[in-house]
Amino acid sequence: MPTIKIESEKCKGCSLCIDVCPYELIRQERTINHQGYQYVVLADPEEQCTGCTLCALMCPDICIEVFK
Amino acid sequence: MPTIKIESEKCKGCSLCIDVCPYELIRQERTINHQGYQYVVLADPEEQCTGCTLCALMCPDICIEVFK
Amino acid sequence: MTEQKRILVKGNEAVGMGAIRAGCLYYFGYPITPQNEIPEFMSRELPRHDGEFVQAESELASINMVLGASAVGVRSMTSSSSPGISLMQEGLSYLAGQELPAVVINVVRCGPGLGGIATSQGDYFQAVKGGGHGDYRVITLAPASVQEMYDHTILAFDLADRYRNPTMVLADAVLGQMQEPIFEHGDVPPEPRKHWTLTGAANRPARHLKSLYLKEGELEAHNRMLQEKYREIQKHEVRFEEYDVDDAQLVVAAFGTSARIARTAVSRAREKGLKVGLFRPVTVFPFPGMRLCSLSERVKKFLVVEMNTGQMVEDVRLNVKGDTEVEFYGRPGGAIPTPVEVLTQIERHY
Amino acid sequence: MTEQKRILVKGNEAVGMGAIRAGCLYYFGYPITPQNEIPEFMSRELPRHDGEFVQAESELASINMVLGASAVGVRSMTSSSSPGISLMQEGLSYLAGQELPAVVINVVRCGPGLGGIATSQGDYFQAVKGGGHGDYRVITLAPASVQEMYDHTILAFDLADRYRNPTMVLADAVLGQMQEPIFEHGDVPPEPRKHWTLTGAANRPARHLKSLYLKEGELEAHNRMLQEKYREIQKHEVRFEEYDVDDAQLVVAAFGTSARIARTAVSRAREKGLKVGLFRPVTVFPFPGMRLCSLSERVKKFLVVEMNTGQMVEDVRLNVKGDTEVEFYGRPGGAIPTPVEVLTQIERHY
Amino acid sequence: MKQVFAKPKALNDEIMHYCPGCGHGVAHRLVAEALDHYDITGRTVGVAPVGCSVLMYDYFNCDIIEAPHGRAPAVATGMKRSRSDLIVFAYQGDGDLASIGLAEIVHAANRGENITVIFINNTVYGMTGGQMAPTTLLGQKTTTSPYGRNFNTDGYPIRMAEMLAPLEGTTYVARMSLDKPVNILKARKSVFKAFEMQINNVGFSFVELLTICPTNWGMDSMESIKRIQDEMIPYFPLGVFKEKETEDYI
Amino acid sequence: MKQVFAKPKALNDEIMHYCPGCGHGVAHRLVAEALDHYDITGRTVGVAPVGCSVLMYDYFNCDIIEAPHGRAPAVATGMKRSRSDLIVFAYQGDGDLASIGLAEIVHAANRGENITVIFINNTVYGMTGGQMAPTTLLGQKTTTSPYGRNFNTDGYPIRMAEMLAPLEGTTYVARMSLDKPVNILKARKSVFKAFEMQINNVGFSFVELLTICPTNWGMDSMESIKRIQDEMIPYFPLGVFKEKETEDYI
Amino acid sequence: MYYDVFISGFGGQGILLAGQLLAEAAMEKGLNVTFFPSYGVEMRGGTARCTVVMSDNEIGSPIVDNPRCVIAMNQPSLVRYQESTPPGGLLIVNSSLANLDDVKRQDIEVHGVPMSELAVELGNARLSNMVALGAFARLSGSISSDEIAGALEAVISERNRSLIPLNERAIMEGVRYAGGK
Amino acid sequence: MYYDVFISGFGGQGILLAGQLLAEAAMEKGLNVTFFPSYGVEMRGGTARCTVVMSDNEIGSPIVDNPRCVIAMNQPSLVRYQESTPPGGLLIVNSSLANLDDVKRQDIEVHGVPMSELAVELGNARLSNMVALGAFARLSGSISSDEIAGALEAVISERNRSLIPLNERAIMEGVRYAGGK
Ligand SMILES: Cc1ncc(C[n+]2csc(CCOP(=O)(O)OP(=O)(O)O)c2C)c(N)n1
Ligand SMILES: Cc1ncc(C[n+]2csc(CCOP(=O)(O)OP(=O)(O)O)c2C)c(N)n1
Ligand code: SF4
Ligand code: SF4
Ligand code: SF4
Ligand code: SF4
Ligand code: SF4
Ligand code: SF4
Ligand SMILES: [Mg+2]
Ligand SMILES: [Mg+2]
Repeated sequence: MPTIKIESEKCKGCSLCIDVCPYELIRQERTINHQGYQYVVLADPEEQCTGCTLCALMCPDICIEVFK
Repeated sequence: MPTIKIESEKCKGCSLCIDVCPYELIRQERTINHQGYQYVVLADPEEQCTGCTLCALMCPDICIEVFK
Repeated sequence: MTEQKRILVKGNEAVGMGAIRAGCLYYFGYPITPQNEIPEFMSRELPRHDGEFVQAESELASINMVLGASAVGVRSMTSSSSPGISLMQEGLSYLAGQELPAVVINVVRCGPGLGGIATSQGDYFQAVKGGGHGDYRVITLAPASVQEMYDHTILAFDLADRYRNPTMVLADAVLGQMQEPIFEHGDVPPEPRKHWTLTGAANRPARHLKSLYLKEGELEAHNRMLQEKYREIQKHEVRFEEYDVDDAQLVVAAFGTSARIARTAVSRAREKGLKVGLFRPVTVFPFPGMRLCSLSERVKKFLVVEMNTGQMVEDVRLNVKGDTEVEFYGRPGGAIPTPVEVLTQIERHY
Repeated sequence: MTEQKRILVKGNEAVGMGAIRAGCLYYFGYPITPQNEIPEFMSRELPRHDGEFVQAESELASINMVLGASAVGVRSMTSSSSPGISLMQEGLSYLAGQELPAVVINVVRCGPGLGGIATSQGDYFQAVKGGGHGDYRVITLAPASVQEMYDHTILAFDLADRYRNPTMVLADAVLGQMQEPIFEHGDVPPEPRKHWTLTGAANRPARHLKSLYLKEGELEAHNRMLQEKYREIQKHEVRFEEYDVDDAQLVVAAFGTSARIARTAVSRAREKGLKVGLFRPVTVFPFPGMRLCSLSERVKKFLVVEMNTGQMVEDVRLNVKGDTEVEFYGRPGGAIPTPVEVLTQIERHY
Repeated sequence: MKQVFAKPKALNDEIMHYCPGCGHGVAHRLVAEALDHYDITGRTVGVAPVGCSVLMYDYFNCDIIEAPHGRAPAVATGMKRSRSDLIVFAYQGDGDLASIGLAEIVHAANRGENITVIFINNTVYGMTGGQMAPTTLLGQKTTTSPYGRNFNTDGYPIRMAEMLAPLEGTTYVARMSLDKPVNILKARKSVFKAFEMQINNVGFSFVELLTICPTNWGMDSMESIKRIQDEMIPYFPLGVFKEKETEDYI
Repeated sequence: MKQVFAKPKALNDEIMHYCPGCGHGVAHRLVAEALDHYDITGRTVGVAPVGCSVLMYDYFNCDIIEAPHGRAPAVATGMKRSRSDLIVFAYQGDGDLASIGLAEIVHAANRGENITVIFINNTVYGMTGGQMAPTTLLGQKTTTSPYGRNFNTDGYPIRMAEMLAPLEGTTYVARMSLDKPVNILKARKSVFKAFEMQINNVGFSFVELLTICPTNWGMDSMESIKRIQDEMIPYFPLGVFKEKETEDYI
Repeated sequence: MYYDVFISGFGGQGILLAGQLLAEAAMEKGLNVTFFPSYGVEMRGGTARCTVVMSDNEIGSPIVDNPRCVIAMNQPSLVRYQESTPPGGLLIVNSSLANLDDVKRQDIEVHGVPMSELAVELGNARLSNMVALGAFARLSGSISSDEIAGALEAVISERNRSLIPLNERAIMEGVRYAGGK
Repeated sequence: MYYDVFISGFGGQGILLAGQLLAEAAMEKGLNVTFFPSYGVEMRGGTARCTVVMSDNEIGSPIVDNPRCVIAMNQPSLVRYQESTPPGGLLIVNSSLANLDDVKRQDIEVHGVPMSELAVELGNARLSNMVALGAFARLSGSISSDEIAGALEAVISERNRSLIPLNERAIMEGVRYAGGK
């Protein structure tokens, strides 16, 4: 089943991935990482991710890997 | 009667005026001026000059005045 | 003058305020840390004063825009930091050669090369010996507080016009970035009438401003005239400050931010009973060498403190009496000596 | 080596010949009088040696092309004259900061500004004190003959590579334009292996060449390392020449063309029975200060002769013993002192 | 399960110092992907500009040199002329390339240096804190155009791709945008093409990338992306402005 | 008898130092005629370049300053911004303007500085003794392109009028030739127009003039004139590349 | 009188504003004062730092290696700067974002104040800088919270004037938490 | 042995070639020698000048204020440089282009040689420089005309080799006119 892996310590919480996911699968945490940013996580890992890579394409910090 | 006046001390003998005169009225002297150049003169002041200013237009050293 | 209010401003902004107070309405510059607040201030303020702010395409362009503005008679300036000032060296040599007044602010950062944006005094040689080509001098002021960032900018315009010579305010990142209370004051010497400016040759013969002299002997004469002017400047414009030098056995010599730090160290040394003083050149060209020379008749030792690997120390050595010892303590590359460090050096050399 | 033929060449061409002999096949430069024969020579010769001649769009571009070429490990050079060298000051500071070898020829002309194309030694300060920003040094050679234009160019490549530092040949218009007989020789020290060049990170970690150091203390450490290197250079690379100094009461100190003129004057003084010698720094950074210092224990007076308003004289003063008198005679702005003039000065100060 | 998107090998694992959302990250990735694709990391040398991307040597796995502000094309020229077997690319911001370094980029392009230049147009001086760039749009407020860029005093936003394309020396000139996945994919193709040109010794290749600088635009990332679409692309049209065929040259 | 051709008043009576036939002379005359025509000599400031025309201050009757090599547009900008009532023109050679000073000319043009630039294209560095200029034609032998300019190593002759015309900041851009009387008359018109633009506060105006340098071309004057016609004009086409109407602006 | 304080945290926490306010207050009190912000490239990483020195004498360096007081507004600041204050110095930690367990120093006075939480309770997380200043006033004794509050007007921009009372309350909250006025 | 000579004339008169030939000859004779040409902007006006210094000692300055010999190849050179040679010095004038009546010096040796006319008689006005060198050899005694002629091969370019005999003849013509060998 397609899924993504987000390296939360690298994430800067820019939310570009959130906006681009067609299924709104990514959401921002309220807690912050060591860099001081509210990182994002895959909200619903079991379900709809199609592995379309759109989120990864947008991510400027290359914290998203996509598996299919 | 149209004519030109050439300041021979300014002339550098580049001959641009010679070539452009439709009546071939200008010729170069064999003697040199104080700058060391063989200056040009109006060959035949009495005759055909039409005051067309072509020679003066070409002269880079502005040594030609034209009267008409 | 009525009692004035102190206001808290950043060193870089104090430069802008001083410039406008001095009647400088034309600013040409290119961004570089740590002096960006100068162009930013000018871009905000000059339109309100009917002046012009031009962000030049480079420091090369900046200095040459200043050259043009100066030629038509207005007060104008540029500012930059070390790498940008290096790019202005050809222009500075032209300004000096053409005897054009201009004010250049160098908020020095650490080098060489890209280096860093922390503070430094590594551009002393460039400023006072002439980083450009040929024999010329740039009048160079070395402020040590935000108040002086303001005052020296005004003074720089005055000196530049008076001597028709480029004048530099040699600050550093600490002075540019820090905020301190200052008094704004109104006493600006009047701008001299300029009889040499290019303002159109109506009703007078055409004027030329140039540094090219091709006829035999002309350029030598021009150089000698310039040197004569520099001697005049050395005679009349030396400025310095002294603390506790009267009975001092050891005198710390330092300019700019280093002098502030040294001042604290000297006070602490005095508290410990050491006879120590501070000598602070306010102008670094002209360098207060005569005063140092006469001090050296009495003072046993000088300790020069700089935020570099040793530059002003040469000017100190050149001016003190032959056998006076001159020690050096320096921190290059963005490091700032602390008062404690300087005190340790004082104790070591006392 | 077999007996060689002398050939009559122009100083500027000798530079080109020396460079190619030293294995420099990459030349980047921009025309300027009085050094045009260098790029012209290179544009003719380098294609025949499978090298590259690039006429850069400016001196700024030239020095940065050299920076690039140096980074990939080849020997490369640029040449210019005073205003063009001013434009290279930022680049020189970067080269020094990045520890890149590079050879820069300055065929000095007279300034300041556009000045003129006659000869001068007005760029001494710029070369040896650092006209760019920050604390750095440029190894600087001062040839005094066409033979040395050739030899020093080769030496410059050697020193540049050995110390990973920009190296300048500080010539002047006379040396660039005159022709003298020279020997071409084959003894060029081998080019060292370079373990730091950017040649692709195949089979090794990636390398970076930079002068930016942002982490605390890094840039200071980098600066201290550079200073350590400059001290090494001062220890090992000082070169000078002396004539008749052994019993001299007065020693003339001069470099480059001035030294040649002074040499004639000194001979004439000797003919008149005056005990006069000549001290000629061959390297001006590192400056032969130690030798001057020990000379000053015996010599009563130094007379410094320069084609400027007094620059090397400061280095002489800084190095001689405290009470040694140092006199100066200078001709700026393209004027060349004659042997008679110098002799008159010698007699005056003897 | 197969990994269909991974960090390119030409980038290492450092956390980049860029601000959240900053376009330099995606631009770096595209360049790194090209190095991976053509397997040239081991013979590539990059030239870092002065600008926010000056630290790019901390991220790429290839050799990199730092150039003085604006001089990357001259540095790249020096490298490529001396070692034509190397792949040399310069990576420059809009202040670096279009302002102080204008003479160097135009002349490197005009000489047809066989190098690749990646040009990051974010309409602002990022590193120095948001001053006006040559590409700053009319009306845009920056710290040195506090009342908005005004053509009367500040001139016009400069279009570099259009300036370079007509030069005889250029072989590939394109402007792309990093505002959305489809454009990022197109930009990727362009960056690849640009390197391919160099690998084939065709000559000077140039890709301009429109990117965001949320920090200095005073916007969040999403607003910034919208600004590219609403304001930048209309003034800086996307497309390939020039593409010489390899055969034209061989 | 009436004098129908006279030395313009804006020039003095000095013998110019130019070589026999040199195009600078005619170019000077055209500028001077414009100053006479608009009666602006008394409020004009010229900026002399570094190049053979550096001594132009010895010939013109207006105030003149010497700019460092290539920086005339920056100097002119500083003047005009500070004293907008002055008429400011820069006079530059091809080495000065198109090589070292490229960034300055493009940015002054792009900012739309209200100045006039006269650009003397003689395809060579005259003053320094005949080195290759950015405008040197392919195949042309110069002292630094001894085997003829080769596009592989030296790049292409640069066309400045074409580069500046598309910039939004320029209002009048033309290229004219001084090879024969009819073209000189056209050039005169162009130079007049360029000054008129500035007088009317319309913005940046630019006239490129193709001229001869017999000395460094190694030809006599007549051969040189023929070279303009046979070689230069085909590569550097004549014409007005841009002319904004005054009304567009006011 | 001489006092120096170093404030460090994330960008966006209002570090520079806090420092400026303190400097302004010290000036209005008639002291000499210097305020030195971090600047330039350092800001990219999202950190902010500044130093304020107050004295009734001339002030030497505006940058201080060993400030009498360090205010660490986040975890990285705590880790990085706890070493800089000298023995007997003062360390004020924003315990909402930094872990007091990571304090290694035994020879200094350490105070944890949950600045972010207190600020959120006051209605705006961005008030944590004011809470910090309140605590600083209370603990350092170098300047009073009233003096700080009195300088708000000079530092807060025109259009945010209405927020002054809220800022005052945050300052008082810091005072209160740190041990009451 | 020390000798210095200054040659001046119009561009195109072969001034620099003459100087170079002299320098080459001196070198081949085993002397030290310097040749210094005028250069750059000075050339624009159409003048050419050079200085040659020959010596069996090390040579100081290659530029000389008071050369032992001045060769004035045209009128402006005569006017401008007759003053520079010291008392007892030598002035050789191209009397075809310079008016001997304009010689003001009484304290030097002056020789007029109609170099241009002699050259034209030899078939080429451009040979006047060689005529000048011949006269110089004869009058200065510093170097022989054979030594000068012997250096022609090194100085004249490949494709002009055939002109060497003509040049030699011009040198001899100069010698002859100046008083015979
Ligand atoms: C000679 C010189 N001038 C100015 C600077 C300061 N400076 C550093 S980066 C920069 C501009 C950065 O803007 P840009 O090129 O657009 O890159 P960005 O940061 O936006 O990616 C400037 C002006 C410098 N380092 N050197
Ligand atoms: C910084 C600097 N670099 C180089 C020079 C040397 N230089 C003087 S004029 C010139 C070029 C002249 O060519 P051009 O601009 O075409 O003018 P022209 O003489 O042909 O009219 C050069 C390179 C200089 N004076 N300053
Ligand atoms: S890969 Fe596609 S579907 Fe999956 S999280 Fe990313 S954007 Fe959403
Ligand atoms: S795009 Fe990347 S950095 Fe931005 S929020 Fe998503 S994962 Fe984090
Ligand atoms: S005016 Fe015309 S006709 Fe008269 S001389 Fe000149 S070109 Fe000939
Ligand atoms: S064009 Fe002028 S300079 Fe040339 S020959 Fe004729 S008059 Fe003389
Ligand atoms: S300032 Fe702008 S360009 Fe620089 S890192 Fe931040 S977002 Fe990127
Ligand atoms: S060298 Fe060329 S441009 Fe210069 S004056 Fe002579 S002909 Fe004119
Ligand atoms: Mg940018
Ligand atoms: Mg030209």
